[in-house]
Amino acid sequence: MKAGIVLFPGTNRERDMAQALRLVSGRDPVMLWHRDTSLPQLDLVVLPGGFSFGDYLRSGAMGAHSPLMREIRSFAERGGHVLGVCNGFQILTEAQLLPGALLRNAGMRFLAQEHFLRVETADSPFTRDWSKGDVFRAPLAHGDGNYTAAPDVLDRLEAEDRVAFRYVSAQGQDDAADRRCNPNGSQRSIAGVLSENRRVCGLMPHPENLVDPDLGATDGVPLFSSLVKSLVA
Amino acid sequence: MSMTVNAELAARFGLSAEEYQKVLDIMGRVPSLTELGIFSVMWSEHCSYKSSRVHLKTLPTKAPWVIHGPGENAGVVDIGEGLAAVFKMESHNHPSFIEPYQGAATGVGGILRDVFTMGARPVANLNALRFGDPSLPVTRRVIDGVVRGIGGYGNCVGVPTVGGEINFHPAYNGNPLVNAMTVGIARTDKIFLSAAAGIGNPVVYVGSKTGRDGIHGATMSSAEFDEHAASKRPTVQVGDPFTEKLLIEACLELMATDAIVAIQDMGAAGLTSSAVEMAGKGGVGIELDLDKVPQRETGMTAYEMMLSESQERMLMVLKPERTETARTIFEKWDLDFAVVGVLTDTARITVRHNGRTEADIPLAPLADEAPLYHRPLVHTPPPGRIGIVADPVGIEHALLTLLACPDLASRAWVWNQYDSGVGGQTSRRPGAADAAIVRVEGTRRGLAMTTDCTPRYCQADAHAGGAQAVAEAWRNITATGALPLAVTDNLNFGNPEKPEIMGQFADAVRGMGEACRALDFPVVSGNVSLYNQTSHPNGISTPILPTPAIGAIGVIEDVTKAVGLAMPEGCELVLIGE
Amino acid sequence: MKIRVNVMLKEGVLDPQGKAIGHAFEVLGFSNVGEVRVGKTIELEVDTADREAAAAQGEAMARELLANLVIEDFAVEVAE
Amino acid sequence: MKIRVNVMLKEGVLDPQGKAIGHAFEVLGFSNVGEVRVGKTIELEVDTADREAAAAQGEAMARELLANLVIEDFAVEVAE
Ligand SMILES: Nc1ncnc2c1ncn2[C@@H]1O[C@H](COP(=O)(O)OP(=O)(O)O)[C@@H](O)[C@H]1O
Repeated sequence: MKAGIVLFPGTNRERDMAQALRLVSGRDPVMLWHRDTSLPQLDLVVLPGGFSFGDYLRSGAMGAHSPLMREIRSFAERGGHVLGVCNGFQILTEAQLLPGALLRNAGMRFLAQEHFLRVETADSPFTRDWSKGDVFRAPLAHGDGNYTAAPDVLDRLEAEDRVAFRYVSAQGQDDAADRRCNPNGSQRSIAGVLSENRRVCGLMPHPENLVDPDLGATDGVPLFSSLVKSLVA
Repeated sequence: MSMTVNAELAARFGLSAEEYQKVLDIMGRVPSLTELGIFSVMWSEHCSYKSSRVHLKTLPTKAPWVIHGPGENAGVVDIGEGLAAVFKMESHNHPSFIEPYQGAATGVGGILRDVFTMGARPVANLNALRFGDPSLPVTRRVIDGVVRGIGGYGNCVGVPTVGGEINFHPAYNGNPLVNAMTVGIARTDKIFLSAAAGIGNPVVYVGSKTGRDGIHGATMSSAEFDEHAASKRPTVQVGDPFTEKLLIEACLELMATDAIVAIQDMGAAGLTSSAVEMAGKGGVGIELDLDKVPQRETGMTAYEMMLSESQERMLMVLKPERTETARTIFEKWDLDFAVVGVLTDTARITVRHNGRTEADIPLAPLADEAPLYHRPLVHTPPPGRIGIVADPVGIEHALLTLLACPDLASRAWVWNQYDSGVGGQTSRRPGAADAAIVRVEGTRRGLAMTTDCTPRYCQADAHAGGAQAVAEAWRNITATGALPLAVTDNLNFGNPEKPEIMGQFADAVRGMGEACRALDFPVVSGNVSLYNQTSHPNGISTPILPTPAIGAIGVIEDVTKAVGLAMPEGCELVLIGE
Repeated sequence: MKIRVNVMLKEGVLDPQGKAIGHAFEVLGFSNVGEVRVGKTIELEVDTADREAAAAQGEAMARELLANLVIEDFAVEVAE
Repeated sequence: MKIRVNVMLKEGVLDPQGKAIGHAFEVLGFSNVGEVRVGKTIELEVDTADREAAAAQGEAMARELLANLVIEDFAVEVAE
């Protein structure tokens, strides 16, 4: 699997993402600069976490206008696989490669804690190594992770099985109104979504920080092993 | 305020009559306003350590694994495999009371710069915080802003905040303490220092533009905080962590080349202290042309530019033939880059602006004749014997009371606002072990780190309290399985002109020194913050508790062997020690 | 010419900041406050002497960058 | 009555957001843009029929909560 990681000014989880891709796929990803005007031959483009352009206007807004994003859009239109984590998810929604938007957390505070996600579909190149209903740990680290979209958009996402992950309690219960289950107030507890062709995925939590047994956890591995299975022909 | 240079203005700039007379002697004339400004910041408590230096000299600073002790931007110790840990702690107490969010945020920014200036990639932040009575609304406002500010800055630059400590006591009501620590990792053969060299080499300014931020911050932070503080209020500095992140990446990219001769961040007293220190340490002269300085505001005077504390700026001396390489890197990262001066053989600092010479000072006397005080001191009387304590409530009630008290209650609400995992190397996050552990990227090694101090012990007995803080840090590191290596400190005390305070200071330092020697645990960097006092409406001024905060690091060869707090099932509890 | 762009969350989009401020007002004892909404103001200078051109440019800048039309509305004012 | 409070950074205080947005405009090809400043707008309803009372309350709310007077200025407007 040949993966590329996009660097924006202010990106700060590129090393984490590179480490995870290397550990699970055995291959070093290439680093891409936001001002590049062409993409190399790649199986997967990853937009990692961080604060692109400081997130000073809206999280991800300025990153979405980078020259490389035009190339990534056409890569996605040609059926390319794109993963956006945290700030990467915000950029993908700002670029309208994924529906919805991410508002300020309901509690108005930055959330940096371990939390639990439930896999809502195993039918995607990002989730096939899980089973639907699996619950796993994933760290949160965001100030603007409160997912919102118009009700008809949300209905459609659910009808098309495009909700990838939901925030849940350790026991796997979802309750959008309860901050202990749904810490940032996301509508319908949505933590991650898929594009119509299921090849673009965005999520707020950080599975890339839980892939290394030496650091005590491997909960995030299936995201990357799913991609390896799907993308290594 | 009238800006005619005389003894009265000098006093308002924080120079005593005697100190001002020294200035007149050195200059052989009445100094210009800019010159007076330069003397006043260089001779402030903050920059000159004039009250504390004689005591700090007694601390042990050497060990075979120490590469650079105090005197550089941060301490440097060997951690094996050709790598070094670079670390330091620094206070931002007064700014954090004036504007808690920005004060704490810029404190984090400042300590990060001290570490990456030396060529290290910052890998962890810690902090040591003291607040007033938690039931007061002002305390809540301050703590909320400080915690948000630390998180806001650290999370954005992408350096994990992995540990710290928080205490409460009414003595901090009008003077909270915000001490921030950064740990970075560099190659031992790629450490960058600040001594300028090479007559004719260009002096280069990079980072953000200069504005009228925090003028006289260095003298302010050394002046006792009183009810007139509001009128002395400097323009508050606003932190820009995004620019800091760019500055980290651009500097590290440039450091991978061989372009840099010397580099220094612009901290307190910005352009003044960085230029004076670089030239002074290198024994060369420096000429600055302020017309070349990138400016955010119009009509700034030489005095304002030399004293501005605008954040996210650095000064470097480059090899002339590599200037364009450097410019390309900084432009790639959208940062200002300007050649603002040149090294000279005059041993003087000269500052030009609009075709005029605004300052021309010999560097040697500016450093050598800086004031140094052996301030009078009295020791705190030893505490009385406590005797046998009656138990009026029963052990269960006592335990619940302790668990619920603000000094011991869970800090999860604090560290759950700090990104402790960014970087992908965090092995033990806050709450998981007695010291935080961060793996050294590319190795199996881990760095263990902690901050510790118990101010009420220091209040009762500064000598024992100073020693205890060091011992606690050592124990916290040892408890994870790591080998303790070295210490940084942040000595927060009241007004040193009061003999009781000076006594606390001297005794705490003596206790620290003894503990460090006994434990082979040298002090490699640190910071002193004095005049932490609050004036009350009735005219009385009260000091904070003596607070010598200790930051320490250790190394463990295999992170997978580190020990945490969580007790696995079926294990036995063993008590070691009395 | 000076332009001011006001960006507000659309009617119907839950405003976490507004909600938090509304709650804080209650705590402070301002009990007669209804819904609170928080928006952004962006003030900038554009180098043109033509009011209409300035307004059109403000509109373009808002659409392209300043507002996220999925969740936000905007209004452009050109100062006298 | 509807009140709008505008909060802007004081003259001379660094505005990192404005700086970054100004830079983004350049990248997007809006080359004629001068300084950009970003502020907050807070809109709220107060239950009173008296314009002056509303304005006074807006001022009090701004001082107590909405603006950080160390670094920000504010202006209160009462809508028609
Ligand atoms: N200001 C802070 N920032 C980050 N972590 C903190 C802070 N204060 C406390 N912690 C973390 O909370 C945990 C408990 O703190 P504390 O009660 O002081 O522990 P100890 O007494 O073992 O040093 C530690 O892991 C510590 O690093």
